[in-house]
Amino acid sequence: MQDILSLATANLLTPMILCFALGLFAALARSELSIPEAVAKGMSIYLLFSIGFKGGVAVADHGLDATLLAALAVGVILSFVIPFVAFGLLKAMTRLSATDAAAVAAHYGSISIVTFVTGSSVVQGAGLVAEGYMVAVAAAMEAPAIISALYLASRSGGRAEKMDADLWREILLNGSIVLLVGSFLIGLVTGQPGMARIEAFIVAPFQGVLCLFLLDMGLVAGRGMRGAKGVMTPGVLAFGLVMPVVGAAFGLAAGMALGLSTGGVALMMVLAGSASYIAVPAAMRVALPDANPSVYLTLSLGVTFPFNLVIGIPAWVAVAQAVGG
Amino acid sequence: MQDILSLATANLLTPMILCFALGLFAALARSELSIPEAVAKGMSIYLLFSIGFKGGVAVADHGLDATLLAALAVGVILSFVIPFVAFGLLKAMTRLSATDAAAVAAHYGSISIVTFVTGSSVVQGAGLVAEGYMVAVAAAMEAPAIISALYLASRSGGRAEKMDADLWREILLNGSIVLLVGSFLIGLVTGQPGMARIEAFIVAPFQGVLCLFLLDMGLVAGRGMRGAKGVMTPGVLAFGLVMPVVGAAFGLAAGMALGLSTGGVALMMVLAGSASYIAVPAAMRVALPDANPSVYLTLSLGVTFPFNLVIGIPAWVAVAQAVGG
Amino acid sequence: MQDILSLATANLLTPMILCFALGLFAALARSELSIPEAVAKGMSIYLLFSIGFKGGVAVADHGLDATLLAALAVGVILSFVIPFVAFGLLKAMTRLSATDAAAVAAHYGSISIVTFVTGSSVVQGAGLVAEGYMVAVAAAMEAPAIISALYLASRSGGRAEKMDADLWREILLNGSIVLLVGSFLIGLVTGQPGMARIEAFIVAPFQGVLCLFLLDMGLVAGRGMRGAKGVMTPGVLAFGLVMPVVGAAFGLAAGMALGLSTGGVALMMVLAGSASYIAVPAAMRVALPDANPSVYLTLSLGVTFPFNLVIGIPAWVAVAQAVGG
Amino acid sequence: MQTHKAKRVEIIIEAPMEGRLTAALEKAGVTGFTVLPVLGGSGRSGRWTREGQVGRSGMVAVVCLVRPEKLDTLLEAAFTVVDRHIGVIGVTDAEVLRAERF
Amino acid sequence: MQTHKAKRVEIIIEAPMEGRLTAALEKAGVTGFTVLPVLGGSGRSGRWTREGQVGRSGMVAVVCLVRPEKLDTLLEAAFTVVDRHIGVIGVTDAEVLRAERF
Amino acid sequence: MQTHKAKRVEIIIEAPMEGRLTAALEKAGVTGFTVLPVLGGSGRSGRWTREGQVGRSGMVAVVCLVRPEKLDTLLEAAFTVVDRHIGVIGVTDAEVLRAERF
Ligand SMILES: Nc1ncnc2c1ncn2[C@@H]1O[C@H](COP(=O)(O)O)[C@@H](O)[C@H]1O
Ligand SMILES: Nc1ncnc2c1ncn2[C@@H]1O[C@H](COP(=O)(O)O)[C@@H](O)[C@H]1O
Ligand SMILES: Nc1ncnc2c1ncn2[C@@H]1O[C@H](COP(=O)(O)O)[C@@H](O)[C@H]1O
Ligand code: NA
Ligand code: NA
Ligand code: NA
Repeated sequence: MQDILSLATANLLTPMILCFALGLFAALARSELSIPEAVAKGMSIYLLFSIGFKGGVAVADHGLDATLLAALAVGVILSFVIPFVAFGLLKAMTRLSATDAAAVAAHYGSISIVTFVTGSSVVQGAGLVAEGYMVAVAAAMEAPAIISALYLASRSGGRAEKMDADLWREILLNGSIVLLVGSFLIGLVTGQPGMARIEAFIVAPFQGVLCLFLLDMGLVAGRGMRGAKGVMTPGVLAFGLVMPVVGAAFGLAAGMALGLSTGGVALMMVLAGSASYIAVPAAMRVALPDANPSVYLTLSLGVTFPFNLVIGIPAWVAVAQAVGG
Repeated sequence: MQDILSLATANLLTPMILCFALGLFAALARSELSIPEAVAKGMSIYLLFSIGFKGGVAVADHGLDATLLAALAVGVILSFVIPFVAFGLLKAMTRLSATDAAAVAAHYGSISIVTFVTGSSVVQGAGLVAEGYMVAVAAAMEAPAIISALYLASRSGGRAEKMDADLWREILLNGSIVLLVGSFLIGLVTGQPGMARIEAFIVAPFQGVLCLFLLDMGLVAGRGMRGAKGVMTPGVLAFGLVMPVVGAAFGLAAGMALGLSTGGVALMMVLAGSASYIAVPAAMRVALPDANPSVYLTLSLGVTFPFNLVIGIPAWVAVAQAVGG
Repeated sequence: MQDILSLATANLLTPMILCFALGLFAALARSELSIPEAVAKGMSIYLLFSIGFKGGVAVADHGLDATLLAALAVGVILSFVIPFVAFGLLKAMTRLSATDAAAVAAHYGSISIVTFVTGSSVVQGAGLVAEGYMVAVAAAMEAPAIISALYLASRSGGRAEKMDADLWREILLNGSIVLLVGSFLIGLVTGQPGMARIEAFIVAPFQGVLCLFLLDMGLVAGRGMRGAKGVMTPGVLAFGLVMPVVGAAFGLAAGMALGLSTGGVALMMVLAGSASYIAVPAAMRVALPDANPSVYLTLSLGVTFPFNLVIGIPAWVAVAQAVGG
Repeated sequence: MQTHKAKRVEIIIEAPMEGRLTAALEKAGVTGFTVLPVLGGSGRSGRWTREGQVGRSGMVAVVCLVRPEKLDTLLEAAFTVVDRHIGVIGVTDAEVLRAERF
Repeated sequence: MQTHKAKRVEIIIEAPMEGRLTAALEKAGVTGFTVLPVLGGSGRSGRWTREGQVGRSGMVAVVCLVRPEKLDTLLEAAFTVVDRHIGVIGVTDAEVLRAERF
Repeated sequence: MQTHKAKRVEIIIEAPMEGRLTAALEKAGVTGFTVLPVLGGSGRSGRWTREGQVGRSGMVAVVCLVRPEKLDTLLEAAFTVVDRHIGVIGVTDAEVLRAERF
């Protein structure tokens, strides 16, 4: 425990976390500092491409591990199951309507790619090497939670839109899944020779880009917080802090059952403990329009994301090391 | 022939080509993956600046070659002449109206800077060194084809707008010509000391940026293809595959007549065999508004650009090596 | 003097200055070359973050200098005082109204961050090391001049809006101040370990990004010049060339009184001799809406900025070396 | 110049619904429309700005010029999509130059 | 479909004044508005384009649909802010679908 | 507040023609206009979106508020430019606050 705390404190003083804090501060102080939307989107494309490609090259280097398929299957199951847990907790801890609770549950079953990217960077900084295919697991965990949530909503009498072909395509081919899986495959096919060509672009500047990107995340999270007065009851807030721990526990169990490396277990915890704030909100607006976006966006982006960044990720890495080492 | 095929196959498995393929796939599968327009334009500015500057530094290093002026003159002549060939082929192979045929012909007389940038990267990857002033030749080849096309259109009774001073300025000072020639001159003036200052920016990350840029080109080309049903008759499609070969043959003859290096001959083939999709379409909208933009954009971007990327460039490099080596 | 001239001439042939010149040329020739607003803003965020962070790391390395507070105080005083000098000169040299003169004076009391960034790069290129906290001095000099200008305007009967809390917040927490001070503090806290993580992003590509950014500044300055016919009387133009010299003289005196290093004196001259063109114009539109924006924008961006880039900065560095060496 | 009566319909809608709206318009026989970007706004669901958004969220404005007799079909098609979603529909009288185009 | 009379007010204003304008609108009881980006324009203060700008400058368009009886309050609130600044205000008759929202 | 009758003209035109359109407007004595960005649209020439574009293509919307008596001059000037090009022109009745500005 002492170790975990000191590790978390060390993590607080990295440029990445401090950039996020700067963004939060600027937004809460109502500074007009802002990063253009196009630039933020450009940085997220860079980060996804880079992490996908590096994962693919890692798999090309070490050969296809027999656990890849098992890990994908476990990831999909986690994404299906976690919304039920989250829904139960929400019903117990908050007064959210069933529709709102279902929408929130979808976010926690799915994953946050930026949390995953930051987690990968911390895992690597701790001298660990995770399975390269974890990026594919991340992609696989994005969508299933949405189905569970729609089931939960309609079971409770909510008016979920029916899932038409368009919605399926939007969810399964959303930009980050396609980019992540695509660059993973490109890395897998081109391997080290491909890496040699573009290494100077995707490896060296990575952490610096992540800093500026987290600055923007801080700005967005802070602006979201400012606009969310009234939505955040103590129960809702508590859920946003408890749920990532619960999710990470599921991730820990799954990672150990799969026999992943220490780094892999840490990333599985990061994934299971993170909450989506891009793919799922857009899907909820289409499929569950009566759910209040302020609730799920504030929870996911304003509570759980900062929690994971500052406390969760370093803690999960420490736990994985304690358990695995 | 065997060699050319195996070279082309090797080229297929580079991150660049696979990124283009990923973009094509995403667009055709109607994924919402997209690269913000501003970021794509920013990357194209980076690529043009980098390639122009490197060309200028190369000329500063090796001294002004006596063939520079000859190469410029030959480039201008090719750009004037190729539209007549293209127009003839179009009349023979397709049922396009004279106005549409003239507009298409303008695109094939002019050049595609992105094809040139990719070609330079492949030439360099093959261990060849091309004349640095080829970037100036590329700039010189952008505009003359437009004049030939307007002549062809009005000779066939088409209603071409008269070329007023504004249009001339727009064509001759279009962004990519100014940036390419300007950065070429800056590289020429500052030489190696200038290069030392900005090398870490313009050399090392180049291929990585090109990958993301080609991902966007794939998305744009794919979306263009999806919108072009009905326009693409077999004749039109065949033209889009035959014309780059014809153009490259002209480029081969010109490059050998000029006595260019092997790399220079390859780039001359790449230029002559490529079709514009930025400068010329905009000029056509102003000067030949009755021509159907779907026809020329789909041909240039959806047929000839992918052909050159995947088959043309590696083939021209191999041909230049076979002939020159 | 001879030395100063030859230094200035050497400075002219760097990629940075030539990129600025290319932008100017393209704009004056009405080329449609342009850098997307979002990309330009992205580059300026990168430059500010990088220079702030490096300043913080430098302070972390050398320990907090006793002169830091003194330098901040002197910077604030300069920013308060210079507008009075500028206002006096404007009244003597031009026929501008009191309101216009006050607005212009605010710009010259404040500072231009881009001039400072370029100055830092030239100082470093001359082998000098400036105090890392100069970035904090730069931030401190942005706002005080606005107060002096509003005082000048209302004293002369101009209708200045009253400075409400919103306006104060906008000025004191404007984007560049927050980013500069924030990244300075992040650099200070994380020191060399932080630098090691993001060095490849913020150090190596810096000069290259600055080149493209100055290309955009040239485009913007040139477009501003084109739209400013009629505003630029000889008197106004002369002020734009004389005032940076006057400001730099104040900076020289201040820097020597503080006992700054040679590099620090040069940067103090750069700051005092530069004129704001982002923060102050926006504040003037709110607080002094009757002042003509063409006058102050053209002066600051179209006259003084190019003067400083081409002549001022190298001259101030040479003067600081002559005086300090 | 001779002009013809038309209606100008302006629909402000969540970006994730844009594709569904334009598909519904096309299905209702409306072939002409223009999509404009939106920076921010305020309504019953509160204030939002593009800066406070991540991902695909945000809104767009869709403008249609139609013949007056097509207005009702258009409004019904649009309303089906907008109904349960955040957004507004406004209609103004307008005139257009080339009636055959609408 | 049944529609209700409304007014559409379009205000083109300098970007640094946007926050002040929307605050004034909210203070005057106008809770619905949409902000659109502007690329450039021309007026008494001359021609400008976004490309020729640095920093926060530039303009935005604010569009409000309001009940006719609220128009005067809105115009007065807007006018106080726009008065000494660069910009224009235009009003058109409009119709909206769900009157209870305005 | 006192308002004055005006016309609001909205012209959707290809971006490469923007400079020619505004030049024609200025030549016709129209000094006030605003240019808005366009994300996509649909018309007789089919569907397009900004994402499917490279280079300078795409469209813009030009909005002019003019005195009613200037409308015809404006439409003629605009029509000369738009005529053979992709695009539409719509006109609505409007009111403005300070008539002397138009
Ligand atoms: N009265 C109005 N006038 C103009 N735009 C509005 C109005 N009401 C709502 N909007 C726009 O529609 C969006 C959603 O509105 P609402 O569904 O009321 O929250 C707002 O964010 C505004 O952009
Ligand atoms: N008559 C008009 N029609 C449309 N927009 C206008 C008009 N007059 C002014 N504007 C817009 O308002 C801005 C400022 O106008 P002004 O205050 O007249 O300089 C211009 O740059 C245009 O964007
Ligand atoms: N009826 C309409 N309402 C609104 N915008 C239109 C309409 N018709 C055409 N447009 C716009 O004008 C562009 C070109 O139209 P067109 O010349 O008909 O292909 C379209 O892409 C739309 O952006
Ligand atoms: Na999760
Ligand atoms: Na060609
Ligand atoms: Na100054």
